[in-house]
Amino acid sequence: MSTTPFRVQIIPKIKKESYLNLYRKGQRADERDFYSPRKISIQTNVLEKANGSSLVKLGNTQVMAGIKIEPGEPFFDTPDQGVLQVHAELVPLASPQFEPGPPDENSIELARVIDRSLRDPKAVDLNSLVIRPGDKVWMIWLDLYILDYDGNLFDASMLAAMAALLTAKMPEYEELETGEIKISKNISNNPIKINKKVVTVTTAKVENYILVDPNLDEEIISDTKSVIAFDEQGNIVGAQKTGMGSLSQEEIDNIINVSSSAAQVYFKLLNDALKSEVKEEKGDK
Amino acid sequence: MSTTPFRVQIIPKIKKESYLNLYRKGQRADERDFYSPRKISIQTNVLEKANGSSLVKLGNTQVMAGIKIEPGEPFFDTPDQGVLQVHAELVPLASPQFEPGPPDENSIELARVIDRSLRDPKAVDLNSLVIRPGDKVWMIWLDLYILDYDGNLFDASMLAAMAALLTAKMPEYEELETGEIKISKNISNNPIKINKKVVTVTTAKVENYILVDPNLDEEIISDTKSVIAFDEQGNIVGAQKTGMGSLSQEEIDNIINVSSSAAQVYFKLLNDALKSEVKEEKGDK
Amino acid sequence: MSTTPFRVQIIPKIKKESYLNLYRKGQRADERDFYSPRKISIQTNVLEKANGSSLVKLGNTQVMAGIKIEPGEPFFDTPDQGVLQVHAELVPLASPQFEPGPPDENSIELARVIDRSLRDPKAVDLNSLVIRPGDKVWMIWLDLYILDYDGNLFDASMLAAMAALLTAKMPEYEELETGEIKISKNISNNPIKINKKVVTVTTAKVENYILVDPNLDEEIISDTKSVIAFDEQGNIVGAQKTGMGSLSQEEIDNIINVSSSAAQVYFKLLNDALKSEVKEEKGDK
Amino acid sequence: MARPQRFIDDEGKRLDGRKPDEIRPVKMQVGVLSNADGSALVEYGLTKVLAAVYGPKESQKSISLPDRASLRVRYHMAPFSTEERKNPAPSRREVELSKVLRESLEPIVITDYFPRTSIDIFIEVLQSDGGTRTVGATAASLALADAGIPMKALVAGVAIGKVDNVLIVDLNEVEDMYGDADMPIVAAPDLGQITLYQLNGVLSKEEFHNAIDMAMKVINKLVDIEKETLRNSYKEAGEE
Amino acid sequence: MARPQRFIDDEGKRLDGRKPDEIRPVKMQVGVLSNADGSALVEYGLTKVLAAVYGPKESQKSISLPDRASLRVRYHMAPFSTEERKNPAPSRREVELSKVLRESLEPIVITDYFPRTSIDIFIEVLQSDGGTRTVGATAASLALADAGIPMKALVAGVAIGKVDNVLIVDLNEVEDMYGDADMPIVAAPDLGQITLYQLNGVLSKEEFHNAIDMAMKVINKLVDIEKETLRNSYKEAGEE
Amino acid sequence: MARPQRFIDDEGKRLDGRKPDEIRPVKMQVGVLSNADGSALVEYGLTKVLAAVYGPKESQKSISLPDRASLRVRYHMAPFSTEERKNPAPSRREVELSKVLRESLEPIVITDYFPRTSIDIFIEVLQSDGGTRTVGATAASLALADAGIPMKALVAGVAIGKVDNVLIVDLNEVEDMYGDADMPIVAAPDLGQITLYQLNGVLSKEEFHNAIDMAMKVINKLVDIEKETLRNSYKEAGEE
Repeated sequence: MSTTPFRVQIIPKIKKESYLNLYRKGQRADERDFYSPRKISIQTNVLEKANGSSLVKLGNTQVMAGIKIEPGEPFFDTPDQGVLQVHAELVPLASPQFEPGPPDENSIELARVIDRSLRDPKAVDLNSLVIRPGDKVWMIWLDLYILDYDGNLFDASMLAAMAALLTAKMPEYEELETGEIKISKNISNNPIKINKKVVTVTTAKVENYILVDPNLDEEIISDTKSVIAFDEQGNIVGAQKTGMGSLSQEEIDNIINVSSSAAQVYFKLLNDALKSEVKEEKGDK
Repeated sequence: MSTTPFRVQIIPKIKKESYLNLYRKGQRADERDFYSPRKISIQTNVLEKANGSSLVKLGNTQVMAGIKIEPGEPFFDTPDQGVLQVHAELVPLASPQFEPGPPDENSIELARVIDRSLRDPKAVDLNSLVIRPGDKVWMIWLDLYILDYDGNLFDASMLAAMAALLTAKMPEYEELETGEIKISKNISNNPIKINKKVVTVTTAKVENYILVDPNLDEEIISDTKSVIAFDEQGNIVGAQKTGMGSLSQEEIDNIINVSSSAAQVYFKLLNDALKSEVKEEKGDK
Repeated sequence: MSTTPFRVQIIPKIKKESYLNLYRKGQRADERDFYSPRKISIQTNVLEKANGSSLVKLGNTQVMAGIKIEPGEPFFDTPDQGVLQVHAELVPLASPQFEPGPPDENSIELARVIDRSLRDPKAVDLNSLVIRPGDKVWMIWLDLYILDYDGNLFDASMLAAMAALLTAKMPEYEELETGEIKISKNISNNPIKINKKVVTVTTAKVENYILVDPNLDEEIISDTKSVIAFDEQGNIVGAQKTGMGSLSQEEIDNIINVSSSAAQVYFKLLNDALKSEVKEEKGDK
Repeated sequence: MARPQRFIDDEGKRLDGRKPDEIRPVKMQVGVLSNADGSALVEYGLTKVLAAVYGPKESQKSISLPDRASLRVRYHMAPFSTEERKNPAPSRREVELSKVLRESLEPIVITDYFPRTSIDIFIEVLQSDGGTRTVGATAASLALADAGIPMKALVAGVAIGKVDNVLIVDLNEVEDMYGDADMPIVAAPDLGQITLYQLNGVLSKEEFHNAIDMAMKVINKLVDIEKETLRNSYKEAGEE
Repeated sequence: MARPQRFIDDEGKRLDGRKPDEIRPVKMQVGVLSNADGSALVEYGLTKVLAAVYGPKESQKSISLPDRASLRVRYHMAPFSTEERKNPAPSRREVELSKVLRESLEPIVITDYFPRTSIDIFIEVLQSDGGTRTVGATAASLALADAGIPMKALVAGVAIGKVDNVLIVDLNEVEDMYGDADMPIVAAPDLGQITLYQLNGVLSKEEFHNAIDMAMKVINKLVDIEKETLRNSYKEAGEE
Repeated sequence: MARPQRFIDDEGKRLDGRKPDEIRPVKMQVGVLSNADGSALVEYGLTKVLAAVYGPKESQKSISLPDRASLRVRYHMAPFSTEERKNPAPSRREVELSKVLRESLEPIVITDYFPRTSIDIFIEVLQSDGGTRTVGATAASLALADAGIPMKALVAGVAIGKVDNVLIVDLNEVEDMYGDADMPIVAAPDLGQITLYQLNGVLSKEEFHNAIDMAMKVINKLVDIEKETLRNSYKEAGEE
C-alpha cells in the first residue's frame, strides 16, 4: 500500500517563495546554476575486505557501495548468466526521516531503478560470470548504503555503484571433488567485466524550472522529479518519473536535453576518479 | 491470538428487531424463504491463461477461483500423491472491512474448511497427479479470490472451487535429460481427475430461526453459523460451527436436514453450469 | 532496535526502601540469606514423547525444557559435528509482561547465553552426533519454555537444559536405500553424550548488595545483574552482564566468588535429581 | 507412525485397550501457575495442555468493546509437543484453532459484566497425542473458573472418530491420523449447548447425529470431573 | 514462452497481427462491484485488471494530512494472474508499482477538497499479458470517476516498446519480455500532462521523444473510450 | 579463513606482529555526518564502525518514560561488512548486541535531564575484522559526546582473548574465531565502572580477573584518544 507521504511545512511556504524568487533571477540557494551538480567526491576501495567498494559524496549526500561476490545458482531461465543483485538501504543514521525496518517503497524504488539501468543496457557482462553453465555462477551482491541524506539519492547511488563495480576484484576459487566451489582467496587481481558505464541524472521540476541534482530542500519544494539514465554514447538506458506531480511533453524533452549534458559531467568525474584511484576530493562547488 | 471482532452497531438493534418481525411471519428482508439461496451465477473459464477458473456470484457476493498447475515435490509421507493447495484472499477491494496484509483468521478458516471438505472425501484424485513417484508430482494451486463481500463466503467459494476444478485442464510437459519437468504447453485437453463433487451449505441461526445462505446483514445479526459440506450422495463430508454462539443438539439436527436439501439446489446449479459451460445467469431471486 | 524498558513503579520506591532496610540487616524479604537460591525442584522425563524433557521450579519461576532429535545437515564449516539449537520462548501465560509474537531481545539473549555456555565448554559432544560426515548429522533442538516468571530465568533455564540433556535418549534409525535417514523408533536407550555439566549463577546488584538468585521483585529494584556460567571444576565457561547498570572491578571479583559457591549448590541439586530420577521436591526454602 | 491393520480387535477393544466409548485416563489440576489469574493443566492420556487466564483488564483501545469484554485466545503448540519439532511461529492450523476455541468460549463467559476490558486465554499444548483442541477447551474452561471469571456454565471437549466403521470417543494420534473421521466437539451440558463442532472426514447423517450423542455423554462426565477438581481446589484453599 | 525469431513480419504486422501503432481490443466496464464506492474492469487483450475505490473517508491519524486527502494505492497481482503461480505477499515489484501508480493518480485527484481523509484505490491484476500497470492506471481512473471523486481530468496508460528496431504500442507479454525496450506511460490528455513514465531498455533520444508522441495518440483514444463508458453507465443508471 | 597452527610465535608476537597487550592501530573521527546530531567513525585495524546519534527528541508515547529519556540503540552490520554477504534483516546476534550495547550506554548518559524524550543511537558496522561490538561502544560514546548529550563519562570497549594459553587484547577475526576465549568489555575509566562484559569461552577465575585488568588498561588509553579527538574537533570548530 503506497500512501501519500507526510511532510508538511518542513520547508515553510515562505521559503519556497524565496527559492522561487532566486530561480526567477536564474540562481539557486547554494549558488549553483540550474544545470550543475553539487561538489562531488568519489573514493574507491574504501573497504579492504569487500570485493569492491566506494564512497560517494554529492554535496552532503553520502552513499557507500559495497560488493560481495559469491558462488551461487543461476536463474532457471538464464543458465548461462551470472546474477547481479542490487539492494539499497536507507540506513536510519542517514536521516531523521529514515526508520529501521524492512526496505520501504523509497529504498525499493531506488534499488530497482539502479538495477534496471545496469541490467537493460547490459552494463555488467553477466555471461562472463559463469563457473559451470546451468549449475554454478557468480552472484554479485551490490549493496547501496545511504549514510547521509541531503537529496538526490539516485545519482549518488549510481555513481557509487559504477565506481565499485569498475574497481571490484573477482575472488579466486577451486572446485572441490564434491563439485562444491570453494573460495581460495577473497580478492584476486581480476576485475568484473563491465560492458559499459552508466550514470543517472536526476532533475527536479519546481513550477516551470528544471534543476539538475536537487538537494533535499529543492526536492521538498519540487513538483516532481525525473531520473534519466545514460550510457557514454548518449543513449537513454532507463528513466523514471518519481514524485507526485506531472510533466508536459515539452518539459520532458527539455529534461532529456539538460540531463544528457549533465551526464557528461558525471562521466568525467567518474573517469577521473578511476584514473587516479586515489582518495581525493573532486569537482567544484 | 484470536480476538472478539469489533462490529458494533453496523446494524442497529432496531434493524435486528425488524428482521426478527419478518422472520416471525416466515419472511426474509430480501423476500426469500428461509431455506433458499440467493440468485446464483456460475461462470467458468473466465481466465484464458490459468489452468482453470470460475467466477461465482451469490447475490452480491463475488468469488473468483483460479487454478495453476505446476510440477513440484510430493510430501514426504505421501510420495504417491499430488498436492492440492487451497488459499483464500479477502482482497481489500471486496469490502471496507478487509485490510491489505497477510491472511487473517477469517481467510485462513475459509481456506482450511474448503480444503478439508475437498480433501477428506478425496474429491480430487491426488493419485492421478504423480509424474515420478516420490520425486515429481503435480501441485494444484487453487486460489479463492473474494471480490465482493455480501455474506456467505463459504458456499460461494466452494462453488467457485468446484466449478474451476471441474473445468480445469492439465498442462502438457516433457522430461528433460536432467530429469527436470518442463511444461511444453500450459493448457492441454486433459481435465483434472475429480472423484466426487462437493458443496457446502451455510446456515445462520438468528434466535430460533435457521436461514440458508445468509447475506451480510443476516450474518451480522446472527448468533452463529454452521457450514456443512455434502457430496452428491448426501454424506456429510465436512462441518464447521463458525461465529460466537452455540447450538442445541436439536438445532444441529435441524440444520443438517435443511442444509442437505439446499445442497441439492447447489448441485443442480453447478451441474447446469457445467453442462452449458456458457456464461449466463442462473438461479432464482 | 533495543529500547529502554518501561516498568515504572511496578515496585514503588517505598518498597525498594523497605527491601534495602532488610539488606542492611543482612536479610531478604523471603527470608533467604544473600547467597542462597530459592527452593528448587527438578523433574525429568516429564514428557513421554519428547527425546528429553524436564520441569524446573526455582521458587515460583517454572521452566520446561523439551528436546527433539532429528536428522539434518551439518553446517558447511563443521562437517564432522552435529548441531545443537537452543531456543527460548517467554510464553505469554507465564507473565502479564509477556506478549505473543516472535522472540524479543530478552528471549533471544536468554537462549544465546544458554547456548554459548553449553557450546564454548563443549558440554555436548557434537562429534558423537554424526551419521554420515558432511552429509547427515543429528540436530538437537533444545527448547526452553518459560511457564511462570518470578525472576532469574537464566539459572532455571540452564538447570532445565542440563537436566533434559542428561536424561535425553537418542532416536533409533535406519538408512533407506535412497540414503534418507528414517527414524525407526523415536526413543532408544542411548543417551546423548555429554562432556561436562554446566550451571549458571545469576546475581543481582542492589546498591552495594549482591544477591544470588533474585526473584522478580529483586530484579526490578536491582541496578544490574550478572550471569556467570561454571563447569564442575570451577572454570568460568560463560558470563554476561545484563540490565542497565554498571559494576566496579571489585564487585565483579566478589560476584565471581559468590557465584562460584552457589554453583556448587546447583550442581548438587542437579546431581541428586539425576540420581533419583524420580519426581520429588528438593532444596530448602 | 504406521497405519495399523485394524483399529478394533475381535473383542471390540481399541489399540490401546479401550472400548469404543471409553475416554483415556483424565487428569485435571488447577492453580498450577502463580502469575496467571487462573490456570489449569489437563491430560487425556498422553495429551497434556496447560491453560492460563489473565483478566479482565483494561483493553487496548483498538479492541475495546463498549458493551462487553473481548476475549483474546491463543492456542499454541510447544515446539517439543509434536512428532517433529514444531516451528514456534503460529501455523495456519493454530490460527484457525485459536478462532474456533475463542468462539467455543464466548458463549459461556458472562462478558457484559466487564465492558471495555479484555480477558486473555492462553492454551499451550505441551504434548500432543490427539485431541489437543478439545483438551484445550477443557483446560480453558477450568482456568476461567479458577480465575473467578463469571461463567454461565463450564464446557469440556472431546473428539469423536470413526474407525473400522465404528464410532469411537477421544481419538489418540493414530486413530486421528488414520481413522475415517475426526469430529471435535465442545459443549456446556448444563446449558444443553454445543459451542464448537467441526468434522474432518465423512459421516452419514445418522452417524453425525450419533456422534454428537456420544460426545454429549462423555462431555457430561468431563464437566463432572471439572467440578470435582474445582471443589477440591476450593477445599485446599480453605484448608490453608 | 520462447523468444520469437522476428517480432514484425514482412507486411509490417506483429505476432498477433497488429500494426505497430495498434492497441489490443479494449474493454471497459464500470460499477462491477457492489461494496466499493467506485469500480472498473478494464481489459487490453488478455490483460484484465479490476480497480476499486473507497473514500474519501476519515484518515487514520498517522497518515492524515491537514490540507488534502491522502491517496493509498495498492497494485496487486492475483496468484493465478501470472505464468507461474504468484506468492500473494507483495513483491518488491508490486511495492514499486504501487508507488508510481499512486504518483500517477495524485495529479488528477482534487485532493484539497477533502483534508484529513483518505481515498483508497485497489488495483487487482486478474490476468497478466503485458502492460498491467498501464491497464491498472486506466482502471483506477475509471473507478475514481465511478466513485464520484472530483478529478481534474481522466488518465489512461499504455506501454510503448521497441522490437526489430520499430516502436510499437501496447506490448503483450512476449513483446515485453523479449523486446528491446518497455516504456509505460500514463497521461491526462485533457491537461497535456504525463503523470507516469518509466523506461526499461535502451532508446535514443529521438526514439524516446517519438515513443511519448505515440503514447499520447493512443492515450487520447483510450480516454475517449473511458468517457464513453462513463456516459453509458450514467445513462443506464438514469434508465433504471 | 583457516585455523593457524600457532597464534603466538617464539618472540611472543601475534600473527599480525602485535604483542599480547597491544591494540591495533586506532583511528577516531567525529562529525562525519551532516544530518545526525552527533556522529563518529572509529577503526581498530580493519574493523570500521560508524555511529550516529539523534536526539533528545519527543518520544513516541509507547516508549515515553516519565522520569528520564529512553535510549534506543541499534547495532547493525552492513551487508558487505562480513566474510559472506549478510542478509540486512536483523539477526538474533544483532538483536542481542543491540541490547547489551544499550545497557552499556545507559549508565553514562544523564537521562534524567530529558524526561519523555528518546535518544537514538545507530551503530553501523561497515567492515568487520573482530571486535565490532567494542568498537561500536567506542564510536557510540564519541557520537554521544559529539551530539552534546550530557554524559557522566566516556566509555570505550575492547575484547580480551586467550590463545595458546596467553591472554591477548583486541582480538582480530582469526583470533576471535579460533581462540579459546573472547571477552568483550566496555568501561568508563573515569567512573571506575564496567558497563558491559560478556565471556564466550573458558577461563579460570584468575584469568577472568586478569582479563578485566588488561582491558581496563587499554580502555584507559582508548578513552584518552576519544578525549583528544573531541578536543581537536572543538578546536577545528573554533577555528572555522
